[in-house]
Amino acid sequence: MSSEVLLEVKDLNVYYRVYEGLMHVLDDVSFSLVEGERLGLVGETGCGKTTTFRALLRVLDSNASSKGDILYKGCNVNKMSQTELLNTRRTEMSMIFQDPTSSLNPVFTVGEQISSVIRANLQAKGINYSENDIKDIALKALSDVLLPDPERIFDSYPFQLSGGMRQRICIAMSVATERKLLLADEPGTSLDVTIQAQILGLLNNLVKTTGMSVILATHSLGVVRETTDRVCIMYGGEIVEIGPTRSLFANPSHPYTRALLACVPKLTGEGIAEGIPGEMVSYLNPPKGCRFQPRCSFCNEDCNRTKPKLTLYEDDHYVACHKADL
Amino acid sequence: MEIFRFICKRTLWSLVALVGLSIIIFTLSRVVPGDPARMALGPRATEEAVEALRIELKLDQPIIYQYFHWIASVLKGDFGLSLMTMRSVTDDIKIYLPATLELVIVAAIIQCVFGILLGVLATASQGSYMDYFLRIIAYIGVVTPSFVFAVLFMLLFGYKLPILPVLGRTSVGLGVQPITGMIVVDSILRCDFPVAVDAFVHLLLPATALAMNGMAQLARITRSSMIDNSERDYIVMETAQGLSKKEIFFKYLLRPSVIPAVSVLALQIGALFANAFLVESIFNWPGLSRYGVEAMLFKDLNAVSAVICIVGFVFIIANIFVDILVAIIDPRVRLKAGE
Amino acid sequence: MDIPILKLSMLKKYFPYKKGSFVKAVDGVSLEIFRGETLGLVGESGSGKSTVAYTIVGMYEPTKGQILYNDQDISSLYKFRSNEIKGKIRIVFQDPNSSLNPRRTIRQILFTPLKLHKNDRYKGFPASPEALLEEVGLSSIYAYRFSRSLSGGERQLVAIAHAIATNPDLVLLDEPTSALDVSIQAKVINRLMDLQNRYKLSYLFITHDLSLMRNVAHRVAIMYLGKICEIARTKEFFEKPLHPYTQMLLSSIPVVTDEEEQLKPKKITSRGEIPSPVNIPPGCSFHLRCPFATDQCKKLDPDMKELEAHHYVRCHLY
Amino acid sequence: MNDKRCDNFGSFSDKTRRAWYRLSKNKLSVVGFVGVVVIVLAAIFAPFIAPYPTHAGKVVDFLNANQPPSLAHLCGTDPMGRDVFSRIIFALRSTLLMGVVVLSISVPFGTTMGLIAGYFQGSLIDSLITRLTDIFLAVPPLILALSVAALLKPNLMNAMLAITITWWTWYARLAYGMAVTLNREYYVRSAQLLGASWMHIIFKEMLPNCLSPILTKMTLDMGIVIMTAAALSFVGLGEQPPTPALGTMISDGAKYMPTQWWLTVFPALAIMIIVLSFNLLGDGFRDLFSTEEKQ
Repeated sequence: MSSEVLLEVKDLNVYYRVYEGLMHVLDDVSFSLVEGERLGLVGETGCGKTTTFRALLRVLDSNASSKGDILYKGCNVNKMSQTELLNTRRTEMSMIFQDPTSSLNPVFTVGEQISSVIRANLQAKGINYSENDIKDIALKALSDVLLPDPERIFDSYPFQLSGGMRQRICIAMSVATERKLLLADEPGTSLDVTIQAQILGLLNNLVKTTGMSVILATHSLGVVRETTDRVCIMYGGEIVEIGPTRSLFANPSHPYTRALLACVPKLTGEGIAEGIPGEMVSYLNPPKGCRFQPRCSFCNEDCNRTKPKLTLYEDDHYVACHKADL
Repeated sequence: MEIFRFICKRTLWSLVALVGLSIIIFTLSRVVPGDPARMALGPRATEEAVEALRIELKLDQPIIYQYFHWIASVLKGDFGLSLMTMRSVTDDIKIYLPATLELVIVAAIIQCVFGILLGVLATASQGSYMDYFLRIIAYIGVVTPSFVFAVLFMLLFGYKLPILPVLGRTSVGLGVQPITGMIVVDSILRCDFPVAVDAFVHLLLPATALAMNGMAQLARITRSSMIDNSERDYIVMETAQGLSKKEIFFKYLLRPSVIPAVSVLALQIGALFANAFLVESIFNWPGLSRYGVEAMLFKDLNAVSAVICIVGFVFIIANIFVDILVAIIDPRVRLKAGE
Repeated sequence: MDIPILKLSMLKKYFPYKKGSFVKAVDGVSLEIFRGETLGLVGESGSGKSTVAYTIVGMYEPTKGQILYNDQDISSLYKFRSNEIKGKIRIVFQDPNSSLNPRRTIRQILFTPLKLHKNDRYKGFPASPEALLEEVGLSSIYAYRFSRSLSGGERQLVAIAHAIATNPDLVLLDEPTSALDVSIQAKVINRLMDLQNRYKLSYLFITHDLSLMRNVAHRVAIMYLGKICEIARTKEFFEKPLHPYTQMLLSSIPVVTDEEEQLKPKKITSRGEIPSPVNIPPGCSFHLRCPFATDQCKKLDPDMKELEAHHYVRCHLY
Repeated sequence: MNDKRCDNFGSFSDKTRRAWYRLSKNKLSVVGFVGVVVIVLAAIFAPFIAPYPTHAGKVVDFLNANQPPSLAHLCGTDPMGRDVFSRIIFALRSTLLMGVVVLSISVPFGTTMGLIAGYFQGSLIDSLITRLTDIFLAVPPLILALSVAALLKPNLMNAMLAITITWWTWYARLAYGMAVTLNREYYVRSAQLLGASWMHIIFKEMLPNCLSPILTKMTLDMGIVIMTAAALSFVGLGEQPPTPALGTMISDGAKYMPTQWWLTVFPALAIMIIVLSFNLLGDGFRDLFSTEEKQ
């Protein structure tokens, strides 16, 4: 595994202009990813995981604006021309959307949709192809994700398939042609645990065999613990803690991470923690200091006034908290 | 297939509804004060003549008997005698229906093609002056009754800017031996192209006046459904996968977005028939609808009932046609109906 | 031993499907729930767990079998039940957005059960919408709000208040927290446990989350394709899962600590998908996904066996 | 709890205020609102606004006949010498009355029928109501209204009756569809399981959730009813002369085209403006409710 930096995100800010005003959703998000690495992005509903992904690919909604540097192989995605951007999307990065049902076009067959993606990719690489080649690649991709009877699925419409199959199709679409970076948004988490385990296993295998890098966004701490090398914990549009998976789970240091871990029901049956008081931050007027401060039991004047920066806590493990040492 | 069972079932129920409607119209027409026989013959006819006509029209029998008698003859293709023209209603309809069909079909094509086209154009230029301009046009189209369009077109094109003919189906002296009764079709079939062109030019104004409402509606529906759909996950996903803007817009966005527009077509074809009632009389178009209005004002019950039945029947056919069209575009309807 | 509050015996619910075939959503379920107990009913989507709950409250009429409430047969649609029974068995639905009417204030919503079940409450039971809100830990200010201005967790708490307003014996919880984040889920669950202690409520807790059941339930039952495959007291259930399906479920759970990792069965991994309940495979319905399936499993549906005290399994392996 | 600051959030008066605020943000719907208010006021105070109030009746003034628009006669005069502008103002009365009467009968009736049929989906009462609506929808509404109006005596009352008979079915359909969807909502099920009566469920649980689409449709429909009414009077089946009606004015004026264009153009414009105002307002309502739904 080479340790070349593939993606570096520096001070990414995303704003949504909504009816009530300006929502400051992502606030100075910075992280980086080396080739072949599996990074987890964890947080609760509305913490900005999907927004981060969409910003990386520049597919934010029309009312959103994004500032900051997204350096992919040294090129800034936010400053790319349309053709460069198109090529990056076609050959470098790809994203698996959260909801496999709504992210497949309902009135086209799976085959048509996956073929379009492959065609775009081959065009971008300047490879000559025939329609038969495309179908072969598509069928191979479908069988790669362990779908039974790829020929039949190729000619099916999304609504004729189960949720698990749709999720596999979304993955197949992203890995049908070689990509360097896969952005997986809650893969399988809307499905049953047994299916989720299969999907995650599948993703892991794909990553191992192709050497792809993955960023996995999920709300489930268990999922990242089992499938990633490094983890970012997000709260309210900020990264509050980032570190190698083992050390982060062994030694959670941000109060939010700790509280979140305590809330997860354990198989060992030690009861349920009280939960985190209060509500998710309002992006319309977020607190001036630390965004978690209104819900934090350790907060003091300092947290109220200044925003904590990510600081080294232990080996490669960073925390954004004034009271992390406690 | 499921979809055919679905369409058959719906058609059957529509026919039942049509029979129900005929009962209502029939009852209403018989309980309304006024003696149809007397009205047909005028105030100066003798009492004997009126009585004779009453017996001929079976007006002396109980209502239920009259109804079943009427239905029985309708099933044989006989709508009875028109009191207005004193001819068989069936013969009248044979003359007038093709003219209306021709008009409505051309109007339907105009509104469909231009409505969806304008909707697409407005979406493509969303936010620009073009978009605003098209939206204003669409607003005007929606809020103006088609008979107002007809009158205004007549004023504008017939008198102020006389570039298009405004009255009748053809210029005086031109004509063609009928096959279908639709002059454009007939003249093409008979290879009489000057007449075809002339007849088509005569069609343009009334058809456009008729189509304006529906066209504006379609444009608005198409635009709003395209804009709604363009924020959907699947479009974002396709963008993220690097498909070209053109492919996304014309393939992946257009097809799901025209479904709501196509679904309202049946209603719109009905509205075309209804508005033809007024537009035909303005443009002096010898069609079924003008005949219907005249029959209504004359209280010619046989003719009115016949016109309503025919329109109801055409409406059913339009519904079947649109159901099939939607099934072709939308696989969910095609493969899932009936579940 | 005392009489169960609710007893299901061989409950079946079939829905007619195309051309004479049936969806066998519930296919012979027998259960008992005792006073003050939480029974966890766990299964994947399509296992028929929600149908069980809907049949108990009378939204569906059982095709076969009996529902006994305090030894009284109530196997009928809700329309044919007495008002008292309707108040004694209540249900909390999964979706917090749809369980509260968006056009009525919280006060109006909570007032309906209070008005309809005036006589079922004893003295000292919260009798006003405000009191009910405080009972579930919400401020009484919420009474004059609409559900739209509440967060998901708060909505679900209001739904719970609505359910306990009639002073029920049994509350069916149909995935009450599956739409919520863990930090919110913790709050709601704690409130539910409080209420159970205070009013001796019995819960039938329907969920797909086994780890949650480890911490909440007294007994756990696993359902697969309309049938119960294993049922046991929580401790035994997790320490000694017997049915291969239970083991597969446990091994699929993503966990956050090493101690938990120890508890996961190692020798089985997830494979296959749950078949459609229209064509349930013959024999043991799990045999298609089971690594230990034998010829016998393909032909013969196993019976429920009591292997240890209160630990029942439906599998040919034992 | 620390939410003292949003005590009022979501309460009724606050909702109305927010709704009005949002509606007022959409400039076009404000135009529509102002238009509707002006039209309604003009209709109510017609005798005070119209420059020649007597011209609404049987007045003949051949000296001033057929005059083109001028300061004295804003929209010209007709062959009888009557002021077209005054007649348009008076015609607003029957036009609006038509819309109000038709909708205030057909909307409550249709909605109730639809909700009942939808709530008892699959029962006998459902099929009865559904088949009944099917009958009225078997031909386009305008044609049905024309025939009914023609069979009865031609006057304003019968025109209203004819349109009402055809109109309620649309609301029955709309309410039916919504009731069927609402049947699946947990709060409706929960009320059933609680033992609430069907009256309670239909009128307290379902109806409030149908109001916004129905209100939107009503506003938009006001325009369509007015268009239909104009069509009826265009063929002579509405308000009878000498009382002015917009449709009649257009059809009479069409005879004098193209020289006396003002006889048709101004009544036509009047119809367009009325319908446009109601449409803009209706669209504003729709946007308002749909953003409300989204949140």
